[in-house]
Formats: sequence, structure tokens, C-alpha cells
Amino acid sequence: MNQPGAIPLLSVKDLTLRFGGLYALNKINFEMHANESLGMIGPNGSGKSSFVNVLTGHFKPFSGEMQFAGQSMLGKSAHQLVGLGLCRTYQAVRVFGNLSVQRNIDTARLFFAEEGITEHQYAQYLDWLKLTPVLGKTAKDITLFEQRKLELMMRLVLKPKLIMLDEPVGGLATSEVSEMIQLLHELKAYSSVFVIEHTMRVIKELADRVVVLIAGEKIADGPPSQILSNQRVIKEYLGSAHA
Amino acid sequence: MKIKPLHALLTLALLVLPFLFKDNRFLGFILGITYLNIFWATGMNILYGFVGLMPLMFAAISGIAAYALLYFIAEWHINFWFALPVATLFASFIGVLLGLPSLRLKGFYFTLCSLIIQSTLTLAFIFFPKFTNGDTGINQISPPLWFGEPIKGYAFECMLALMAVVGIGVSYFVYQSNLGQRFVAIREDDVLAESLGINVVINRVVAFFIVSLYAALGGCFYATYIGFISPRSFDVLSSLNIWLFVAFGGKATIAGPVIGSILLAPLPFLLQSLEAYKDILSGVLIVLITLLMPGGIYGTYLAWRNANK
Amino acid sequence: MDSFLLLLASTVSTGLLLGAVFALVAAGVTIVYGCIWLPNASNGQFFLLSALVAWGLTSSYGLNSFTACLLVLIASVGLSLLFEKLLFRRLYNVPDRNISYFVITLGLTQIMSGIFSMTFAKWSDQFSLPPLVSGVTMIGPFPMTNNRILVLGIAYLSIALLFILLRYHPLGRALRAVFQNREAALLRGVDVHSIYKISFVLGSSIIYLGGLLYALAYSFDLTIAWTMSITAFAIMIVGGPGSVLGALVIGLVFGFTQAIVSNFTSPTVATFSYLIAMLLILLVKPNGLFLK
Amino acid sequence: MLEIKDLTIRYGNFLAVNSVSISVGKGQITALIGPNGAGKSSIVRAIGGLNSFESGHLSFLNENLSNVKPHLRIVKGLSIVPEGRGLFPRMSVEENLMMGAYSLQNKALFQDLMDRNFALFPILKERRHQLVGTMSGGQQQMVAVAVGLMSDPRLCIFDEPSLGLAPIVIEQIGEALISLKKQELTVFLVEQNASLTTKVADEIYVLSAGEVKFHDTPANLMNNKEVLETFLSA
Repeated sequence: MNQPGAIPLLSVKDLTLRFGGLYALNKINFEMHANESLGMIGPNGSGKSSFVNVLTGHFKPFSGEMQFAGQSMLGKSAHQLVGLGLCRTYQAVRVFGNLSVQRNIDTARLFFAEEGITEHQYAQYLDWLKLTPVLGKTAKDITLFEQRKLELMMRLVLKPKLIMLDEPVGGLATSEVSEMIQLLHELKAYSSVFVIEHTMRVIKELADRVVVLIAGEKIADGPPSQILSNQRVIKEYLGSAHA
Repeated sequence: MKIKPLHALLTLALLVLPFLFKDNRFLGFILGITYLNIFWATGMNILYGFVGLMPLMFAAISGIAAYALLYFIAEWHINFWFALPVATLFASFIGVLLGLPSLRLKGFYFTLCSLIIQSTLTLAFIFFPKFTNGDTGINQISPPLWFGEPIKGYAFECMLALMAVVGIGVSYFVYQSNLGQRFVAIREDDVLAESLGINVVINRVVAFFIVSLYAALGGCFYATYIGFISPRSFDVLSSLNIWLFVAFGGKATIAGPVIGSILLAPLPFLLQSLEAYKDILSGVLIVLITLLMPGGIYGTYLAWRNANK
Repeated sequence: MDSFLLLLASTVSTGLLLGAVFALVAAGVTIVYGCIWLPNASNGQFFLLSALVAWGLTSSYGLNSFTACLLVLIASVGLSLLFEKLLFRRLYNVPDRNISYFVITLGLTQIMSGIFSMTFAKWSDQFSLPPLVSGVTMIGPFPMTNNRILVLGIAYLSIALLFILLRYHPLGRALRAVFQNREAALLRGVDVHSIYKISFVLGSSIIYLGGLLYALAYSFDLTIAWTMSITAFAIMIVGGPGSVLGALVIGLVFGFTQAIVSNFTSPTVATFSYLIAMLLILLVKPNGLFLK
Repeated sequence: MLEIKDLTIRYGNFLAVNSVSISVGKGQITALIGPNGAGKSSIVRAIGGLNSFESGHLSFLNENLSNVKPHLRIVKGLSIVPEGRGLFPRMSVEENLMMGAYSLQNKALFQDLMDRNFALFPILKERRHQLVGTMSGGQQQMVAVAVGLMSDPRLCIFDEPSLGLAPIVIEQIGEALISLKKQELTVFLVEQNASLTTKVADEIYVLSAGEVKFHDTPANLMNNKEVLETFLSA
């Protein structure tokens, strides 16, 4: 799968996050390589969103080391991490609702100003995401699916190495979910993907490896098929011995 | 940067007006005051309209600049044109410091904090007479010299007209530039802006610096134009008044603050006899604008025009 | 020696009275903010309005202070209902309404100060109310007018009544419930919008009462309004927005500070210290000292 | 007792609930299970009047709920313990219970209801003066259930009582629900935890992505592989 000596795209060692006495994250360890796509699942309150917030500079970790493409991420704020190539989306779709779709994209392109993506790439992404017809509309007036695609477009123009997707299919109608999963497959060609979900449906089709988080601790890490049959996961997930 | 014919016409009008009122000192003076307020309102609009913060300490920054200018001129015996840049930069530096709370506070809490800063500084203006001559204020402020000749009357109004036009131009340039787009992104959703690579902290500091320049320059020219300043010229009511010009005209637009200033700034002078009504009128306008027409005149017009397009 | 004792006595009595007035006004402001998210920047104008109207009734209509104050309090309920209906009800469902309310009340401040400067300012520049009761009694070695003792009594009785209402009466409990968890209160059957109305009337009435008590004890002028607004806000922020206990305790502390400070330097230094305290708390501990 | 017909709820253009129909029979425990984000809480909030809904019909004791103001629905006998428990953190257990009885018409019942709740959850009697915000998750959940019962309701809706609770506490909540059924209280239990619901419920609806996928008795659902599959990876 990946050359043993290669520097991991993302490596997390003993990552711990504490709020008062409560451990939101307790000694999380894992690595991810550029050509892999990773998933993370966990029930409500398992620490998934805290994990994303720590990795993308919104929270400061209590202890532990985080490396992105070989560079330490400690002490870096969210906008600096974008410079390294690490972007994220939010669980609830988040766009500049009052601005037009075009202005939303232009705002994201501000980051690189001159040495951003080429016009060719820009047109290619736009066409692939089928956003051209809605460029003139105000962002809050387009469908949720189009808003999700706009979020992807705004990340792609940042030339990301890794995009952390927080529940990318949340709120979509069942037909749109399969279309989004297909899009996310194709997205892998442009950037590594890290998908956070509270169920396996999306992850088992996208991720090569899945990390399971429960009550702030990593209890499993392996391919989706292995996770689905892992007794501890089923037990923790479905409540007392039921399966 | 395309300049629409309307803007060119408006700019030309602003520049020509002083010649029309050359001899009528009363109307000329009102015109000068209106230009000053256009300059101030355009500056405050950058923070209130573009970045989405309501800085009630705006007048205090003007005050600091005006008092600093007079202090430098008096103590260091330098002329106006040397003292001006020093005073402006000094006040703008303090303006940026006063803006730092905006990095932690937003919305109401920031506005309340800016109100506290404004009240504190107004008290400071009263209680440090060594610099500000206290509550009685400073009068007989000599106007700036231009090759030995004091700039007075209509000449001053031309300078103020030029300053107002330059002020509008700079704010138009900022609005069109990448910096302006970053400001708008921060106003709309600063967390999203941060995760798109925008350094929210630095951009807010830059915004405060630019707005403080407007406040400071305005303060210095106000002092030398009116010839008298006191703590009351730079109190909370002055900040609120400038805010009203922006909100009444239409925030987050270029023309809004200009329209607001042109309509409201002359009123207190035109209604000379009804002096006390000034407060009541601006209070009523503040309430009506906030409750009924948050977009202001020009903003509501734009919304109406887009709706019918 | 006894001049020092006299000074001490007068400082304590001023501290007690100012403390009670500050506590009441701050409690009025914090109840309304906690319940409706309405930061009333014109609380000082309300405070001044009740004092001025009472002064008008006593001086030009010859009413005694007691009836004047009673009339003012009754009339104030009508005024509060009017303000609530015209200005504030419209924004109840707007999430971040506190900034709009703050600006509206700043506008209201300007309207009221304009009206005062055109009316009362023209009639006199110092105002006070005739004492409720005459005579002096000795408390140990210290003489104290009966009027001040009565005013102190009313002030602390009102604070006690307010506390009992909030702590034990179902209406007070409903008010606190709406503040702590608006939706849960609705699910338990609380008519939230009527609680908003009641809390605004209650909060404003307490501010009006504060104005009357102050006018009964001290002579005052129009500048008291803005100073009171800032002081009440400072107490609310330092005590914790929405915490009545915080408002009462910090109100007393600020009252004594004002009494002590104005014996040595000008009262403005006290206002200065409130501003600095408010600034620090806002930046360091936005929830204030009493709000967990 | 409670009829939900073709309920559809949309936030902006996010379709949370898609023409869901559920009926809650008198004296029964009816359960609605599904992973979070399936739209369960939106349904409960619509019943409580906290959310508006795009289309559909809600009736309680065959009275259309849309004609009943949200704060008067509890007077009709419909008590809701919302997601997050709907408690008042800076009030004592006793004061929370008093708020529970805020809409109680017949005040004489108050003491009797208190005693019944203390019997159901003995721990609450010892800690009646403790601030609810300082109690553990499990204890807070017991207070929430008790508060829901203080208005002497005909139907009690519990939204995710098991959230964040240890398994043994969940058992206690389960036992409490069963003993409530014996006192002929109708319960509509909305849950993410399948094991709790299968033990206590008479009828179960499975919700996924805003649509009801299954409606059956717990026994049949248990050995229905497909339910498990959809539920786990819904």
C-alpha cells in the first residue's frame, strides 16, 4: 500500500484534549499516508468534532504531537494550516449565505491570489461540480446539495493536500447521497480525503481504513470490513449485548 | 477599477460646490462641516459596513489626534503640516490598541466595550487638563498656513472637499480590492473565513488602522477648521451621530455614508432655532432606522431594485 | 476625634443608601437583560425620569412626596407596557437582538435627554424631593434624619421583597426558568412572551423606584442619568449579565466605593474605576463574577 | 392518543423529516429509533411547538395540535422531556420539580406527585436541595423524567433519555419506564439506543434519513437482519 519509509501525510501521537477534568480526547495515535483515504466514526459525544477542531487549529491540544507532511502542526492557527494544505468542512453546511456563489469562490481564491490554481483547473473543477449554472445565485438560495458542492469547490481552489470532511452527506436526500459518494470518490484524485461520519454507510464505500472513536478513545483502526465484524465496536455502538 | 458615470458626476459636484458658496459664510461653513462628516462617515463605514463592527470609540480617536496635534504644535513649535502626520499616526496607533478587544468580543459585547472605551477617554480628556485644557476646551486654534497665508473660509472648504473625495476614493479602492473582500468575508462568517486561509486577526488590525487614520485626520482638520475643541466635541454622542449618518444612508455601500452625511449633517445648523430638537431628532432616527430600515435609505433602495430586477 | 466619627458615620450611611440604589437599578437592568436579552442603555434616563416627574408633582402641584412617588410608580407601569409594545416586542424572535436593542436604547437615551433639556432643564438646574417625614433621631452618637432612615428602610425592604419574589414566588421562578432555559420553560407551560412583558415591567419599575429613592435622599441634576447608565451597566457586567445576586452584591460594593471615594476626590474618579472594572471583566471573564 | 400523519419538516432546503406517519396507542410504550441526524428530535420539537413544519397533521386526543399554543399543550396532558433533558441547571431538584408542576391545574395533586416521583427515584428525595447543574448525567436524567411526570400528563414523550448514560443507569431508566406503564401512563420513547427500546417498547418505528423504514413489534425486529444492517450503517 505505501512505501514503509515514506513520510506520512498526517501523523498523530498521544493526542490528548482536556476540558477541565473531562478528557475529550485521550492519547489518540494513528498515521495516514497521501494515497490513503481514511474514515472516522463514533457515536454522539465520542470526541469526533473535538478531534477535527484540534487538528485544524480551532482548539489547542493538552498534550501530544501532530505532524502534517512532516511539519509540526502545534501552535499553528487555522489559516496557517491552510497554507500547509490542510482544509476542513463543517458538520452543518457553512457558506457565505448572503454572497453570490461566485463571490464565495472568489473569497476562497484570495488565499493564493497569483499562484493559485490555473484557469484550466478552475474551469475543470467548476464543470465537474456542475456549479456554472448557479454562479450568479446567492448562496443561501441554492439547494443543500449544491451548497455541499460549493464547499468542495471552495476547498479545491486552496490547492489542498488533505480535506477533512465532517459528515459530508448530512441532510441529503437518499438519491443525492449516492451522487455525493461518487463525487467524493472522484475527489480523491485531487486531494487525500478524511471523512468523519457517525455511521458506516458512507465510510465503507470511501475509506481504505477506519478509525473508531468512543468516549475520546480509539478502540479500533482497520479496513471497513474488519470494523463491521469487530465485536467491541458492535457492542459499544448498539448498547448492551444485542447483536 | 471601473468608475461609473454616476460616481464621476457625484465627485465633480462635491468638488464644485465650495465655489458656489464662496461668499455665503454661513452656507459655506455648513458645507465644510458636511465634508468633514462625509470623511468620518466613510471611514467608520469601513469598520461598521465592511467588517461588521460598530466602533463607538471613533470620536475618541479623533479627539486624541486633535489634542495631540495642538500639543505638538504648541510644545514643539512645529507648524501644522509637520504635526499633522505625527498626530495622525499617534492617534491611529492608539486606535489599533483600542480595537484589540474586537479580537475576543463580537456584536453587542464589542459595541459595549467600545462605548466604555469612549466614555473613559472622554473622562480622560476632562481630567488631564495639562494636555486638553480640561472641560473648557481649547479655543483660538490657528488654521494651517499655506505659503504664509492662513487657510480660511472657502479655501478650507475646498481642501475639505478634496479630502472627502479622496476619502471616498480610498474606501472605494479598499471595497474593490482583495482586502475589502477579506473584510466582507470576516463580517459574514469569521470562523469560515479563518478556515479558508484568511488571517482574521491581522485583517481586523488593518481595518482598525485604516479607520483610525480617517478618524484622526478628520479630528485634526475639525480642530483647525472650527477653531475650538472640547471633550464634548469627541464624546459618545459624536460617535453615535457619525454611526447614524452611515446607518441612515446605508451601511456597507460607498454612497450610503455620503448620502447620510449630506442629509443629516446640515440639520443642526439649519434648525438653529430648534437646538434641543437636534438630540430628539437623531434619537428618533436611530430608533426608526434600527427597527424599520436596517439597510438605510440607499441600502433599502438597492434591495428594492434587486428585488424588482 | 468625633469629627472623624461623624465622617465615618456619614460615609457609612451614604454607602448604605447608594449601595441600595445601585443594587436596585442594576437588578432592574440585569433582570431585563437576563430574560429578554435587552441591554437597556437608557436605564439612567428612566432613573432620572421618575425623579424629575416626582419633583414636578411635588413642586408645582404641591403633592406630598409619598403620593407623588406612588403616582409615578403606577404611571411607570403604563409607560413600560407602551415601550415594550412599541419598541421591543418586534425583535423577540431575532437571535442576536441584543445589539439592536442596545442601539435602540441609545437612541431612546438621546430622545429623553433632549426632552429633559427642553423642559426640566429650563425650570431649574438642581432638583430634590421634600422629605417623606421630618425630624432627626440619634443612633448611638450619630444624628440621622428620619427621612433618610425611612428611605433606607424602603430601599432594603424592596431588595428583600425582590429577592423573595424571585426565590420563592412561582412568577419569580418562571422568570428564572425562562432565563436559564427558554425552551424548557415553554415545554413546562410557561407563556414565554408574557414573561418577557412582566420582566420588562418589573425591571423598569425597580429602576423608577431607584430614581425616586435617590431623589428623596439627595439633590440631583440632569447629568446623573448618563453616570447612572454607565454605573448600572458596570455592575451588571461585573456581577454577571443576568445574575440578580451579582447585581445586588456588586451594587452594594460600588455604592460604598462611591461613598468612600467621593469623600476624598471627585465622584468622577469612582465612575472612572467602574469603567476600568467593567473593561477588565469584559475581556478577562465575560460571564462576570456570579454567573457559573 | 397521539397521531402523526405525513409530517414533513424542512430547515431552509435541508429535508429533515419526509412525510412520517406514527400513531401512539393509549397505555402503550411506542418507540421511535434511528441514528442521530435521522430527524427524530425534529419530530419531537414539532409536537412541542418549538419547530414549525412544512406539511402534515399532528393531533393529540383527536384535537389538532396546530390550534393549541405551544405553552398550553402541557395543560392538555402532553408532557415532553426534550433532548438535553430540558432542566434548569441553577435551580435545585425541588425547584425543577415545582417548574414541572407549573401548569398543574389541581394543586392538591402536587404533594402526591412529588411522593410518587420520590418513590420512583429514591435518590431524588435525599438530593432535593442540590442544584441540578452539579449532578451526574444519570441523576439529571432521573430529574428530567420526574419533571416530565410532575404535570400529571396523559402522554409523556422522552427524547433520547439514554444519551451519554452508563449502561447500568440506562437499565434503571428502562425499569422506571416499565413501572410507569403499569400506572397506565402512555409513553412515546424516542431513542438512538436500540437495546433499551427493544426491552421496554410494545411497538417500534425505525427512522432513517427522515423516513420511517420499519414499523413492527420488538420481537420481529430483533431477528430482522435488514433492520440491523440499515440501523448500523444508516
